[in-house]
Amino acid sequence: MAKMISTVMSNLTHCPKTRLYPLEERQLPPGTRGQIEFDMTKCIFCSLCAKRCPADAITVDRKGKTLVFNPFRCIICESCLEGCPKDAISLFSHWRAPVTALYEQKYQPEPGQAGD
Amino acid sequence: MKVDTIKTSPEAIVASAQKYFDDGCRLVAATCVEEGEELRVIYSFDRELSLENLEISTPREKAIPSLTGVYACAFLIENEMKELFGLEIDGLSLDLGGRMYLVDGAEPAPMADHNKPKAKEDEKIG
Amino acid sequence: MGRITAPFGPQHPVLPEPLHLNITYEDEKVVGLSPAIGYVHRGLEKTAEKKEYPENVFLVERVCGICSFMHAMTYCMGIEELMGIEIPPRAQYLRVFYSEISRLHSHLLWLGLFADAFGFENLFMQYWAAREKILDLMELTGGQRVILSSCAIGGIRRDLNAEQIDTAQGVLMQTEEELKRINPVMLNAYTVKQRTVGKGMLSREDALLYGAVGPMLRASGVAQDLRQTGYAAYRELGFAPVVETDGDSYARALVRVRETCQSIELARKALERLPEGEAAVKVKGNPDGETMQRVEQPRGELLYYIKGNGSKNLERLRIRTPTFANIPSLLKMLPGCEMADVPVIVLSIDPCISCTER
Amino acid sequence: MVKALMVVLLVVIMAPLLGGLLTGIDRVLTARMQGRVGPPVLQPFYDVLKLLGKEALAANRRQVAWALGYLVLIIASLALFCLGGDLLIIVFTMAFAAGSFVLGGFSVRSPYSHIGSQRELLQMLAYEPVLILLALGVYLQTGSFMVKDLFHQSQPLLASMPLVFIALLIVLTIKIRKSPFDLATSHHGHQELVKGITTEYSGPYLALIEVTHWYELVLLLGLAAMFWTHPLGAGILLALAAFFIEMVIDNICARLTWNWMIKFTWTGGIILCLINLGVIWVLRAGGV
Repeated sequence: MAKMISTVMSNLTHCPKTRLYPLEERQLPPGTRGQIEFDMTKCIFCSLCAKRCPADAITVDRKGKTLVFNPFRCIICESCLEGCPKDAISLFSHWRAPVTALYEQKYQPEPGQAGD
Repeated sequence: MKVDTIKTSPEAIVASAQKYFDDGCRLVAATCVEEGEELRVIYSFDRELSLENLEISTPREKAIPSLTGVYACAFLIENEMKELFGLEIDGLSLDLGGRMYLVDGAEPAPMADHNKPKAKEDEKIG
Repeated sequence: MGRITAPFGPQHPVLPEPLHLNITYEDEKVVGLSPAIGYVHRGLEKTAEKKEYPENVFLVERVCGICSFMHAMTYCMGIEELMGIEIPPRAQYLRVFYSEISRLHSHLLWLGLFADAFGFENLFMQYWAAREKILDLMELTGGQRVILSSCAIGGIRRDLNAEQIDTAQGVLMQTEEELKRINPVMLNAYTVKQRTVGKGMLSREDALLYGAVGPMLRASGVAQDLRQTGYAAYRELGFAPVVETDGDSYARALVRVRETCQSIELARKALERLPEGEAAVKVKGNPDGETMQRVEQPRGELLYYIKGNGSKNLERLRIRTPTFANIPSLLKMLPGCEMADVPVIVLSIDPCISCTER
Repeated sequence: MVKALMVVLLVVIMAPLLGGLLTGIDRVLTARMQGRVGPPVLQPFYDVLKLLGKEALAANRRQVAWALGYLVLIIASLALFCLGGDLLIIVFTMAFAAGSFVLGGFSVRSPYSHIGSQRELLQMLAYEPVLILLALGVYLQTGSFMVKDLFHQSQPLLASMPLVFIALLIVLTIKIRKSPFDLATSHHGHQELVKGITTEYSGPYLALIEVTHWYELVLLLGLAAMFWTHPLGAGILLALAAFFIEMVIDNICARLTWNWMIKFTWTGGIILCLINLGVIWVLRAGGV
């Protein structure tokens, strides 16, 4: 009981341990698996990422040279990163605002690069 | 590689389990595996941290006796096998009536259609 | 007072998991109950047969959010045995490290929830504040707070560098200090003892009869902890299980409190003795044959049965989670107890219904 | 007469504002004691405003009637208190108010509500004797049950009735629903009873109950302030100190069971009161 009173008092006189989410941003450690991003200048549409994705979040159209990524299926396991032969996929970890509708991200080769 | 098991018959399983119980062993799990037309049930017992397995094979239609008389905890495991594989079990102490995982109108024995041709399965999903 | 039937769950404030108990009370005493689960059955065992075996690592991680690393590890151990892969010693030690911080975070989570179950909100907050540090450590080392995804077939995907090891040692030491401040409240406070001592008795015989596992079994006086079998690097690190003999809710809390201290010690030892070298080996081929793997999870013994057929897909994957084994003992303990003790007793088995239903 | 009406009007308007503010402060301080940031101080008002904006759905009409009865009776006892009325009548009006609340809980069919109501009854059983002994003590000390006569005292009541004050702290813990006695509604915890006696109230009716709790809080703190009437500022400080002690107790205790509560209040609370009253009686007999 006495231990608890001292805990209560020290909490009362110190800063709270929680923070006001999402008003205060948290510093994420390097290497946090946040979300993935495709670099279309490097992508060769080999579809290895789609093959390795356990959640089937990536679909690659090899002929049409398009890549569709569904961020809501993605489980951020890094499998695609490891599978990519051209290092075209990278991680980033910004805070993503909540959304009210699902969407897919379409990637197409940058103009003039046409997936060399 | 195979799991070490002692093969026995469905008729003798209760007596063998009783022996394990008398030795102070714990019932860890029962695993149902479908092999062709037969269902294989592996009962795992823990004896001082080593695993000992009893194995029985039974045609799907034939009921096997329940272990609930020996190990009270077996009812949950047996209900699960019954529901997911359609294995008939005699003498369950608490029968959840196929409503442990499944809901009304669900396809019976969802785990059991394992050996059906792949194409048919894809059709069902689509 | 007459008989009253009140549901406990499937949505109940004390247990945000879909366990449904229909409890009949007479003068606030439990006289009858009927259980129902199955609200979140996801058919993961079946899904695993359709995915390729390396993808299943991420699938089994999602059997349970709290002990996700250990699910992945058990699965990987099974596949490695089937394919005859010898993983490097560094990976063995890292697996111990990740297992122990997972256990630590799971136990701290439980201790908090347990405090909440008997209405001690402040203690709940203190434990969760301590747990937050461990989650940050997991994010630093594995990349995410809960689902680590750091285990892979053949070893560990993310090796630790010297700086991370230093930080981890520091965090673990801090947590140890923090727990020295909080634990005595859980163990000695008068009001807490009033609510836990003698509640939910499970004798040694009943524990075996009802197939209890993990801290439940150890609180009833059975010295059984699968880490004694020495998987991963536990053999080299030395290990003795924590045992209590009273078999009540207090004994279970005590077992878990002592295990948190033990986990900190083991995790630190694993980091200290971390061998140099690679953390993973390349994997080729497909698993064939069948195997059974058992691992000690925070909640108790976990069993994986894996059967492969030489192709990329498995033929059968069976997961027996610890809560599944502890539910029969829960049904044994509840009748005859007071209404106020129901949440305490339900919590004392550390229920994880989502694991149970896979 | 006009002056009395003015006082009543003031009480009806000011008490909930004060009560809500105190509740807000309670929530912030409790959060800080737990190491959290906590809600804004005005959060209780936001909550009630939001509840008022919801659809008015009641399980049945009796339930609403009992909730209104609870509110009216609490306001009546508070008004009586502020007018310096008879302490015994105040205590009994409070008991009636609580009775109305209990009947509201019984008027619906939810098992949680029923169990909560039963527990509320047990709580009344536990604290009513202490309140009556408190009134008796005031009579022994001042020769009158009237609250206004306390203001003629030269010496604060706390000096002669310290043990009764401690017993009042126990009553406060029960009445403002703090651990270890938060049994009937599970105000913070919700663990066993979901929301106990108030489970079946929603929207504006729940807001009504909330506001009634604010009135009740002011009344209870008024009872604590009564122990130091001269100057009144000291009494208010005393009441606030009592409120702070309640918060600390809430944060260092687990919730206990109803059997423990009865045992504790009947042995601890009542014995404290009786000893104190005995001492007063002996002193007065010796003095006379």
